[in-house]
This record gives sequence, C-alpha cells and structure tokens, in this order.
Amino acid sequence: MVELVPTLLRQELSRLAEDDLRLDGRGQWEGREVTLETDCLYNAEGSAKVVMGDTIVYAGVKFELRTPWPDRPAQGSLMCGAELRPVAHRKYEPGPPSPQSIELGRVVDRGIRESGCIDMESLCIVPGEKVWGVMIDIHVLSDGGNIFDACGLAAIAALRTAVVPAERFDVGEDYTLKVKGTPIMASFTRVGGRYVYDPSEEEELGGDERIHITLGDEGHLHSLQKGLRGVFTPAEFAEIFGVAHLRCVELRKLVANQEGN
Amino acid sequence: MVELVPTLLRQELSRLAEDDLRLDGRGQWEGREVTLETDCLYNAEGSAKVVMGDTIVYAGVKFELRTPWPDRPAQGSLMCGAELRPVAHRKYEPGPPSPQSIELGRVVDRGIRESGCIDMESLCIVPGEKVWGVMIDIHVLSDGGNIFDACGLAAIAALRTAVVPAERFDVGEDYTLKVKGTPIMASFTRVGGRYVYDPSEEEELGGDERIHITLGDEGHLHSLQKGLRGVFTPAEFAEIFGVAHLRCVELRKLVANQEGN
Amino acid sequence: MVELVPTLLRQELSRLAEDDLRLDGRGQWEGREVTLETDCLYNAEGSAKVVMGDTIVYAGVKFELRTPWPDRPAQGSLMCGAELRPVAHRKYEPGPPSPQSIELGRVVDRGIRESGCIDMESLCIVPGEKVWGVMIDIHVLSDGGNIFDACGLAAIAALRTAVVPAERFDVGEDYTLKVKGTPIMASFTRVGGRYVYDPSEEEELGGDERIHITLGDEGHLHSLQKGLRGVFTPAEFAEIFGVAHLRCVELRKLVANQEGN
Amino acid sequence: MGGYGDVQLLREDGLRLDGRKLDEMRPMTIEAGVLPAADGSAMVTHGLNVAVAAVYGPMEAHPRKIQRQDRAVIDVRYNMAPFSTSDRIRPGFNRRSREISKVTAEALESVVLCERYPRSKIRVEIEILAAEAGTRCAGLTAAAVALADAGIPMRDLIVGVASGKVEGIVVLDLDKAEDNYGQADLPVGILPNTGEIAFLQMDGDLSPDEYNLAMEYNFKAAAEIHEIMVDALKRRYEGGEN
Amino acid sequence: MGGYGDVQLLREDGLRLDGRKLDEMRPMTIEAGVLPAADGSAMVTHGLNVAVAAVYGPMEAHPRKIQRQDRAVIDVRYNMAPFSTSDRIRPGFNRRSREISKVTAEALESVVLCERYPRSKIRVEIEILAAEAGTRCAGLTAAAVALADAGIPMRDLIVGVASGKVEGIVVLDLDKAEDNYGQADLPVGILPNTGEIAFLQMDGDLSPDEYNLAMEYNFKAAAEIHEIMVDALKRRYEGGEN
Amino acid sequence: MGGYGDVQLLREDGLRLDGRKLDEMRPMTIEAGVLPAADGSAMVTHGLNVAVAAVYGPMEAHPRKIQRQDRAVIDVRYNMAPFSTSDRIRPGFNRRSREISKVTAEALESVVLCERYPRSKIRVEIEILAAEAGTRCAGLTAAAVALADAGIPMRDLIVGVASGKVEGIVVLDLDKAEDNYGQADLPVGILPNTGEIAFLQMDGDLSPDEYNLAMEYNFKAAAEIHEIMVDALKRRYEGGEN
Repeated sequence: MVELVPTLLRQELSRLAEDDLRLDGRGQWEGREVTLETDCLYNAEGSAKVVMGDTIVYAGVKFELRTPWPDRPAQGSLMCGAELRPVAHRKYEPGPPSPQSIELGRVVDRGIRESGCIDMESLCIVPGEKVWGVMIDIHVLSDGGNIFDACGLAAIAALRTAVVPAERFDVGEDYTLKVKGTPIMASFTRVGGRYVYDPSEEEELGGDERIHITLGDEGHLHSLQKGLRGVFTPAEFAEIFGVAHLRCVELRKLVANQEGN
Repeated sequence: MVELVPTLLRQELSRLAEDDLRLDGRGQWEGREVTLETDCLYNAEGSAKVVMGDTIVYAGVKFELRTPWPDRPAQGSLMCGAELRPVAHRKYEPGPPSPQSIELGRVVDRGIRESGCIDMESLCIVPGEKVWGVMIDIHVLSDGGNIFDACGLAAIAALRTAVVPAERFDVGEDYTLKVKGTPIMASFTRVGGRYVYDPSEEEELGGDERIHITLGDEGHLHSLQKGLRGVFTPAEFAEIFGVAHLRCVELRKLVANQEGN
Repeated sequence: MVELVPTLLRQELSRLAEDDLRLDGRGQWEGREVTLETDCLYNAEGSAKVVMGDTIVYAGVKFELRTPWPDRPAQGSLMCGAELRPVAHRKYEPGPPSPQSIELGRVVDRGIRESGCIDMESLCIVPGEKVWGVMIDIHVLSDGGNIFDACGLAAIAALRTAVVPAERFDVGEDYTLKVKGTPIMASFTRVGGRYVYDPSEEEELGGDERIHITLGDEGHLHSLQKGLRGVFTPAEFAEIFGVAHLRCVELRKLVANQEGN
Repeated sequence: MGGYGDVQLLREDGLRLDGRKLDEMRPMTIEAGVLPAADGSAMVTHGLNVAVAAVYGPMEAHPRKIQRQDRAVIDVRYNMAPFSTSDRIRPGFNRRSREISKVTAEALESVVLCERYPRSKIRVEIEILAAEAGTRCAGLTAAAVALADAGIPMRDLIVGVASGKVEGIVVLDLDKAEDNYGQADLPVGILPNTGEIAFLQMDGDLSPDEYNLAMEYNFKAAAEIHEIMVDALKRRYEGGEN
Repeated sequence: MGGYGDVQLLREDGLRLDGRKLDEMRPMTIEAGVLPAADGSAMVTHGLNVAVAAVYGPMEAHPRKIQRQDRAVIDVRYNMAPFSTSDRIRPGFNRRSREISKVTAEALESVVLCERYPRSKIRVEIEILAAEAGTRCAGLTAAAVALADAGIPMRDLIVGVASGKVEGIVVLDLDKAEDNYGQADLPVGILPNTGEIAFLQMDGDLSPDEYNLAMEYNFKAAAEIHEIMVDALKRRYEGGEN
Repeated sequence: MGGYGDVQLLREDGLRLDGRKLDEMRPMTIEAGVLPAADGSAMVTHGLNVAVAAVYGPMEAHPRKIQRQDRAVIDVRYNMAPFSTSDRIRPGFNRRSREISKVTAEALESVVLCERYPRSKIRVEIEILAAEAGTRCAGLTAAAVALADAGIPMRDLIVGVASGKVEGIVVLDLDKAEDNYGQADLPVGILPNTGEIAFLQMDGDLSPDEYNLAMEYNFKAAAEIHEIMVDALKRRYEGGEN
C-alpha cells in the first residue's frame, strides 16, 4: 500500500485548527452522533451494533465450556478480539491479522478485562474441571474514523446483554451474564497540531498520533495506549484526560438507556 | 502467473466446434482411453492409479483410530483431499492449498460421501470411544486435462479395494472395507460454445465454464458443481445430464472389472 | 535478496589460497579464539554464550513435563532448534524458519542426539505417563561466520550445565542433568579451491560448499552434512576428517574447563 | 447433508414445521448502500440469516500475477463472523469458505462486464453476521445488489436461491432444521432476465425428477427475490427512505 | 495485571520485598556496540532482564508497499527468546510481541529524523534473552542506544521506564513478583531533553492521583537512566574499555 | 537412528533378513519420461520405495529475490505423499522435507551447468509415493534422470546411495527394519564419472574404519545404479518400449 502523505489535507486541517474548527463543523471535544442497538444477531449470545458517524461496528459474544488453567482452577476466561477485515475499508487487505487489528483488539480487551467488570470466578462451574470461556468478537463493517471507541462500545454493550447458554451446554438454566460496571473508551488524535476527540476518517488520514483512554465507572484509568508517530506533553495529556471523563460518562448513559429499553 | 488468454487456441476450437470436431479427433461425448490399476502402493491400505490420456492420478487410503464426535458417538469419519502439487503441471505453484485444489478435493469428497457408499456406523469399533477415520488422499502427478474425473475414479477405486488394518491397530483381524456402490463423476467443459465430455488440457485452456456431475449406482445425483466463468441454460444441462448417465455406467464397469481381476 | 556474486572477493581469496594464506592471517586449519560462558541467563535451566570471532551465539535449555509417545513409554525427548533471526545479520529476513535455519537446527540436533549423550530413559518419571521433554533453543545474535560450530558448542555446553527443575514441577528435588559425553562439531568451507577450518564471514561469502562433522568423545562420527553447491573428493574428506579430530579434542577441553570453574 | 435421525420435518397437514408451504420461501429483506466506507454495499436478511456485501473498485489489480490483460478479475471473500453460528467459528478462512468464495467469484464474473476494466480488480467482501442455512445464496444475492449499487456494469443480476429434499419431498429454501436433517440441497445462481444459471452446487441424493422439481421451485422463487432486489436498488437511487 | 492472591509485596518497614524504596529502580547496566555484525547495537541488563537491540540500515525499503515517499520507516521486531521466560515460549511472533513491536516502532519514529532517508527502512531488532518484568521498557531503551550507536540522527533519545501499583501503593519499576500480583503498570517512553512522551501504555487500575504520582516517578527515573545511556555511548565512542 | 530394541537383523548364515548379502542392494528399476505434463521426468522403484521426479524449466526465476545474475537456481521440493508411510503424513512441508529439499537442490546445482541459464529457475519436484527407507537417495537418483530427460546440460549424473550399520556390521542399502533398528545411516550422492561427492549426510555412530567401509560399499553400488540410470535414458531416447 503506497501511502502518499495527503499533504493538501494536512494543510487544510492545520488552517482549520488555527480557527479552532473541524472539517465537519464539530467542536474540538465534540463527538459524532452515536446509535447503539443490542440483541441484533441470531446465534450470538449477546450482540451490539454501533453506528458512530460513518463507522459501523458489530460485536458478538459466544460462550464455550473449557477446562480451567491449572494455576487458576476456579476461574473462567475472557477473550476479546477485533477483526479489521477488508469489508471495512478500501485500505484493509486480506491476510493474517495486521498489527493494527491486533492492537485494536488488545486495547479493547485490556479496557474491559482490567476494569474487572467480569468476575472470573463467577464463570466457574466445577472448579478444576469446567469453566465458561467468554469470547467477544468485534467486526468492523465500515471504518469512518475512530473505530477504537466504536469497538469498545460495541464490546461492552454486547457483553452487558449476553445470556449464558447454560441449557444448550446442559449445565443448568440460561441466565444473564453478570457484568459489574461499564468501562468506556475515549480516543483523541492530534489534528492540525492540537488534539480532537472522536476523529473522523479524514482527520485520521491527515492527523498524527492518537491516545486511547479507557475509564471505569469511578473514573479510574484501566487502559492507556498511544499509537502512531508523534509525541505529547504531560500538559496535553492532562487536558484530554479531563475531556475523556466527560465523554465516558455520556456514553455510559447511552449503554444504560439501551439496556433500559 | 500471467494468464494471456490463448486467443488463437480459442479461435481454432470455435472453428472446429462448428464442424462438431475436437482437436484430438474425438466425438463431442467421447472420452479418452482410461486405464485403472489398484493395489499399487506399499503402505497405502488401498490405492489406485488412473491414467486418462495425459492425466495421471494416484489415490491412497489410510486409516486411523479416532475418538468419535460427541454428537455422533457411533459413527466413524471419511475425509477426501486432493493435492494439486507443482509436480503435476508447470502452472501449479508451491504454497498452501489453492482454491482450485480445495474445490477439487471437496467436489470429489461430496460425490463419495453423499452417495452413502460408506456406512459411517460400520466404522464404529467402540461407541463413544473408538472409531475408524478413513482418509483418501489424491495426488495428481500429471495434469493432462479433466483431473476431476480422474481423481473421482482413483478415489472410489482405492476405497473399494481398501483393507482395514485392524491387526496393526490391535483391534481384530484385517478385513476388506465395505463399500456400497460406486459413485462416478462425469465432467463437461464448454469449448467453442458447446459442451464436450472429458476435456483435454488444450480444451480446458481455450474453454469456458465446466460442470461436474456425480451419479450413484441408481443414476441419482449426489454432487453437482459448476466451475469457472460462464453460464448455462437448463436445456444444456438436460443434455449433458443424459450423457453423464451413459459415461458413468461405462466407468463403473471399469471399476468392477478391475476388482474382478 | 539479490546476491551478487562477490567476484572480487573470490579472486582475492583464490590468490591468497595459492600462498596458503587466509584473509585474517590464520593458518588453513587454525580456528579463531573461542570464549565460552555458561549459566548466564535467568529463567533458562541451562545456558551458554559462545563468542567465536565476530560470531555470538546463546543457547538456553528448558524442560517441560510431557506424556511419552505411546511406542516409547519409558523415554523422554530431546529437541534442539536454532533460530536465524534478523538480529544476527543484515542478510537474514523475518518470516517463517528459512531452509538455512532448519538445516542448522537439524544438524546440531543430530550431532547431540546421535552421540547418545542424553539417555532418553533417564528422562522418564512415570512410565507411560510423565517424562521430561528437554528443549535446547539456540539464538544467533551475530553471524560472523561458522555459526554451525558456535551453535553446536553453545548447545552442548548449555545442556551439560542444565539443572532439571523438578521442584518447580512438583516431581522431586532439582538435580543436574546427566550428560554422557561432549559431541563437538567441526566445520570446513572450500575457500579459494581448498578447505579451511572455521570460516570467517568473508570466507563464507566468497567460498563454496561446506562440510560439518560432529565427533563424539571416542572420535566416532555422529553426524555429517554437506551444504551448498560444490563437490569434494574422498581424499579431501580424509584430510579434513583428520583435522576435525584435533579441533574437536581442543574444544571439548574448553567445555570441560568451563565446567571446572 | 445429514440425512439421518428421527426428526420429523413435515407436519401432518402437509405444511413444514414453521408453517411454510413446500414451495414457499422464508421472509427476505434487502437494503442497498448500507456501508458508508464502501463503493457499493447491500444487506440481505433471509429468515434469520444476515449477510452483508461490500464492493470496492474497480482498482489496480495487485499482486501483478492476478492481473488479466483483457478484463477485470473479481476477488470475492465469503466470510462467516465468529459469532454467526451456534458454535463459535475461529476467525480466518477455512476450506468451505474458500470454495464458496471461488465459485461465487466465478458466478459474478459471468455477469459483470469485466472486459471494460482490463488489468483491474473488483473486490467483493461478503460477511455473514448470522447464519441459519442458505448463507451462500444470501451472500450471492447481496453481492449482486452491492455490485449494482457500486455502479459496476452488469449484463444481468444474479439471484441466489436453493431448494432441497426432506423426508423424500422436494421443498424450497431449507431452514436450519431442514438443512441439518434433510436429504439434499441444490443452491443455484439464476440470471433473472435470461433464465441462465451462473452458480450451481448440489449435494445429497436427488433423482432426475426430483432435480427437475427442485429447479422449478428455484426459478419460481428467483422471480420473487428479483423483485425485492430491484426494489432495494430503486429505493436507493430514486431518493427514498435510505 | 494479576491483582489477586494473598502475596504480600510490601514489608512492614515500608520497603519492598527486595529492599528497594518505593521510588527506587532495579540496577541497570548498558553497553553499546555489542554485536559485531550489526550497524549499531546495545545490551541492557535491568534487574534480571537482558535485552539486546541491533540496528541495520538505513537500507532500501522492500517490499515496495511499505515505502514512504517522504521518510524512512522503522521496522521493529520485539522478540522473546524461547528460554527467556519461566515456561518456554514457542518461537515465532505472537499477538503480544506484535503489538509491542508496533508501538515501539511508532515511538522510535517520533525521535529519529526519518525525513532524511525517504523510501528507506531502518531495521531494529529487539531480542529479550531473559525476562523479569519490564522487558518492553528495557527493549525500548536498548533500541534507542543502538540507533545512536548506528549513527542514525535523532532529535532526542527515548528512555523506557515504568511505574505501577502494588497493594494500593504506587511504586517505581515493578519486578517480577510485583508485576504478577500488582494492580497496575504504566510503561512510558520519555524524551529526556524535551520531557515529551513518545510511548504510553497502561493497564490495571489507577486513580487520576495515582496516575500523576506514577508519572512523577517515571520522569525522575528517566533522568537516571538517561545518564547511564549517555555513559554507554561515551564509553563506546571516546575509546574506552570496549 | 533408532538403535535400540531386541530385533535381530542378521541371520546366523551371515545374510540379512531378506536374504541379501552385506554389500547387496535391493532391486531397483528406473523409467524416464513417465509424466506427460513435465519437461522431464523419471520414476525410481527401489525395494518398495516409489519415487517420481518432474522437471520444469529453465524458466524465469520469480520471485525476483531468488534470481542469480550469473546462473540458474534449482528449486527442489521433496515431498512425501500422505499415504506413502505407515502412519499418514499430513500434507504440507515439514522440517525434514525442507532440509532434504535444500541439500538435494545444492547437490543438483553442483552438476547442472547452471551458468548457461542466468536469472532463470529449474524446478525439480520429487514425490515419494511409497516409502521403505532410502527415499532421499531414490529421490536424488530420480531427479538426476529427470533432469537428463528434460535435456538440461549436466557435467555428470548423480547417484543417490546409502550404507549403514546394523548390529555393529556395516551393510549396504538399509531396508525399513534395518533403518528403524540400525545404528547408522550414510546417504551420499556420487558423481559416477568423476567419483566426486555432491551429497553427504550421516547420522548414528560410525568409527573411522566403519565410515571407510560404508563409503566403499556406496561407491560400488553407485556404479551398478549408474548403469540402470543410463539404461533408462537410452530406452527413452533410442526409441524403445516407452
């Protein structure tokens, strides 16, 4: 893939940044409209669809019975993976998982795992013999920018609506998976020299490094990741950290509302 | 692989087709001479060599002891695979199985499997514990055209002469594998605008889509596959379906004669 | 990798060979200085670092508990692998193991395995249930020529200092692995028409075929390998075979001295 | 085909378990232009199946060795999402999806005017989000609509449709139970205007007469599906709700 | 982070199990120019960690599709030797090492003057020979020294350093036990002269205040490590023992 | 080598289990030109081994990076068919077959006049259809005949032949039992006209004297095999039964 640096786009974005403007008219810390739909896929034990501007992401949860790891006999397991398949954008090519797709999956995974929202011991059926493995698969169908946040949101929403298929596996009655908390990710990209929240596809193309922050219900950090070429100062981080808190609270409400339906 | 469309060959084949002729002088529905040899390889529990014009194919059958699938505790398994290795033609390249080779193996596999010629329950030794896995591997050594039919023939002939190596696995005495019926494949390629049976290498190179029909002893369909770019009409299919019946009867006799030897 | 034959280097090496000289001033059968260090890596149960001119190689030994092979219920197993990773030289590329790296690992493995220095039955803990698997991994950090000998030396030195981690695996007390004998490899490359011992990087670049000889304590052959394009006569082999005996005795002493420390 | 077990698939009143008639298909909806990032796209829901197709191109064909001097190649990837089936599928291609991708690409190359784009490539991505028997047909239909949505010139659409056999009776459009316990499946790709066939697979056991009846059902259903496809494209292009 | 179990990681006297103070790091040594075959190299020992980095290039970037018209790309491979951990690691890349390689490359691209070498590639090979928590930071530090050793122009070095949390207390530079049973880890890559950050990861649980303290520790330690790095480069170039 | 167990491999009359003398090889037949699609081919049966070799080329060497400016490269694939051994082998290359392919290619490059075809590639495909110890030698012999059959200029043929040791006694051409329970194996590739050696491997345990005797056996047998090779090529080119 020849990536000609889109010089004109960078210039335009810099010019806009001087006036504190963005290409699509948003404010610096303003996100795009987000719609969230859950329980939308047959065969998935939990599912969610997130539309965030031109970005469309599905997540599906599946369960399997496993033998526990010898050193954690009373714990189940959680796995979260993302596939950046060629369906999502002209720029994605077929083949084994790219570094981008591995990073995406691992950052989303860490945010959920480290928030402790799934109690691994609650996934134990018979200690040392049988535990649940929970697998969240995220499928990006259209990359219109900021897929990290969309994937994080789809993953936790699918997880929060998942039903453990105990009957199908002959280990009791189905029940709703217990999920404590709603970790939410907020992502920022440097565009025209300053950071913006929820970058669009063009802003990513003409921007620089990005920072992903996952916050739990109490506002604690559960995952951080800086991606792409570029550096930032502690002062810059302090500012976006503050914005992240506000945006995460809003999105957490969206998840709660969806569940209330 | 740069595939320059062999325009001159196509023209020549079209010209011949107008006079209902073929490059090697055969009639439209006439096959090449076929020779079949069985029990020809040390270490294979069943084996066959098919020579069909310039096409040479070997098939070998191996057995293994397996645990049955949990949902089919009293059934063994059958697997048929074909390898289009670079030995067979200048055009085949090394590497993981190509789509062509996967299609070939799966079409041959379906024809045999769906005919029901192997009773999966007869492969059970101890229900829920031990069953036979039967594996037919097909090796194309020289691709002179119509490898589908040659592979199908080698596979069923190897299978029909296979001896279950029970002694080697310590589960009783060796015995001949029971095979009910002889599914046979007949393949047609559009050449110069009309279909011909048993295409040669040149006819495939200058031809269009192909249709593979596998028929059982009673003349029932067990597998159909259309391959390559092109379309056909129901009327065209009706005609080749009739031819397929005749050709399959002939080849089934060839298998029976070989066994009678 | 475009490998332009280094014609000038070949000419220079031929000229030197006429006067029985080598680029770095060594005699035909003279090796470079070798330093050997063992027990140098945390987490490896046995480890060694070999420096041989500009060549630097590490080897590490790990143990695992395994179920024995059904046909050898009272035997453990030994595995020796080498990785020619891109760290070692500009010429090595990332990707799956290259033929060179497979050959290197297998030749070192055969030398150690066939010498019988590890009694496989001594690796059995519970026959049919539990045996030790011993894994020697060799890591080439800098390829300055003759990595075969450096790898062979690092592997046997790491093995001879390995401690079986029985406590960690809850099967008794730790003990030193029993190793009978010290197989040593001696390698020769044809440079400027005649063979030299312990080729440098330049000699390999401008040289031809190589011969690897592994000898046991009694001077018996345990492994032979000819690599690269070129032929040799039985008389040539007889000469280097004699040299190999002398060099192997010297290096075996080096291993013994290191252990004595 | 499974073809074993004691499951009863036809009711005493001659209807199927879900109340369908023998020649009745499951409900189907089609929407075009569902993926903003793609050059063309479509979503097909068919029974509980959900299939999405995206089209990118025509674009330069690379690697070079796949280029054709006289036409475009169509590069299809049929993929089942890990959560699309009852047991999770490991991500990555398997032999089944590679075969379906191959024959789907060949069917699409039969209707796309590939000659107009020499040395180029058209990428067609088919993603199955939920699977309930019949995904290859739903995917083929979605791909045809997505190609049209991308403005790729075609000499006809292709309609993916299947009939099969359960308990010795030919029926249209097998659902999951019928597919698991049925005796034959005949998925085809029909050109609705010419009545030609661009896609054909079949497995199981069909007598010649049964084949003819199954094919008759397929053609009848293809006409219905064709209307839904045209409708989706009309809604997309004549303004409309989308 | 593990974050479970009954292991006690802080002593009653407020020191850590190995006697370190909360903001004290494990001993570290750095040597530059350790690999004769490489264009630049360095070995870092940090606690019981051993990390080696080799640099090759700038060289032609191939395959072509990785080339950038306006700058060099940095191709990093972070790899753990099979014998570097308690349980042997199967050779070959895994998802963890691919992610670390990616973010390490991006951090290094932030300081190397890549614009000077359009269309070229700089290979950075990081090999972990022994691992005792903190290998990504040791590898990043080794890579920065190896790049300088290779004479690649950079606008600053990068120092890899991490703080974390154990038993609710923020501490600098987790060792193995602290990493296994700790509650958070915050590895960063700091530019010692500008105080900017080029590498940032974090997992576990940190309140905003804890984050600030951990970052304070990191910056303090980065200054110490920077001296060791400069020292290693001085020894290499001003004659010296090496 | 296995080298263990109580199997008796030599009879009381000094002959081997199958009645052969110590320096007697198993029956061998060679046929050239057996594969119509190949540019050159040969089939070798040796004992119960069946090895087939096909040659394609010289052709353009691609990918580019394997090209040599001054000569052809020989690209060998030694492959055992899944049904060629007692336990089925999973299709695809393994480490053993990759190593044999490499050293076989290097041996063949030692006799083919590669300089005549700069920048090109000669493909040699060796397929083992039935294996009974000694397949690498049978494959090497088949490859040499196939190259000659393809009209590739060579400065000599290569004969693949092996001796070994069983129960402390050096014997020519180990069969399957002897290979499984033997103490050493010495496969070589001999140039019949010059007496030079282009292929050499060995494993097990051989004293210098045993090595010399094994090599003597190998040279003696190579002369016999050479006659069979020449005979096959004569039959192929001087009209004859094929």
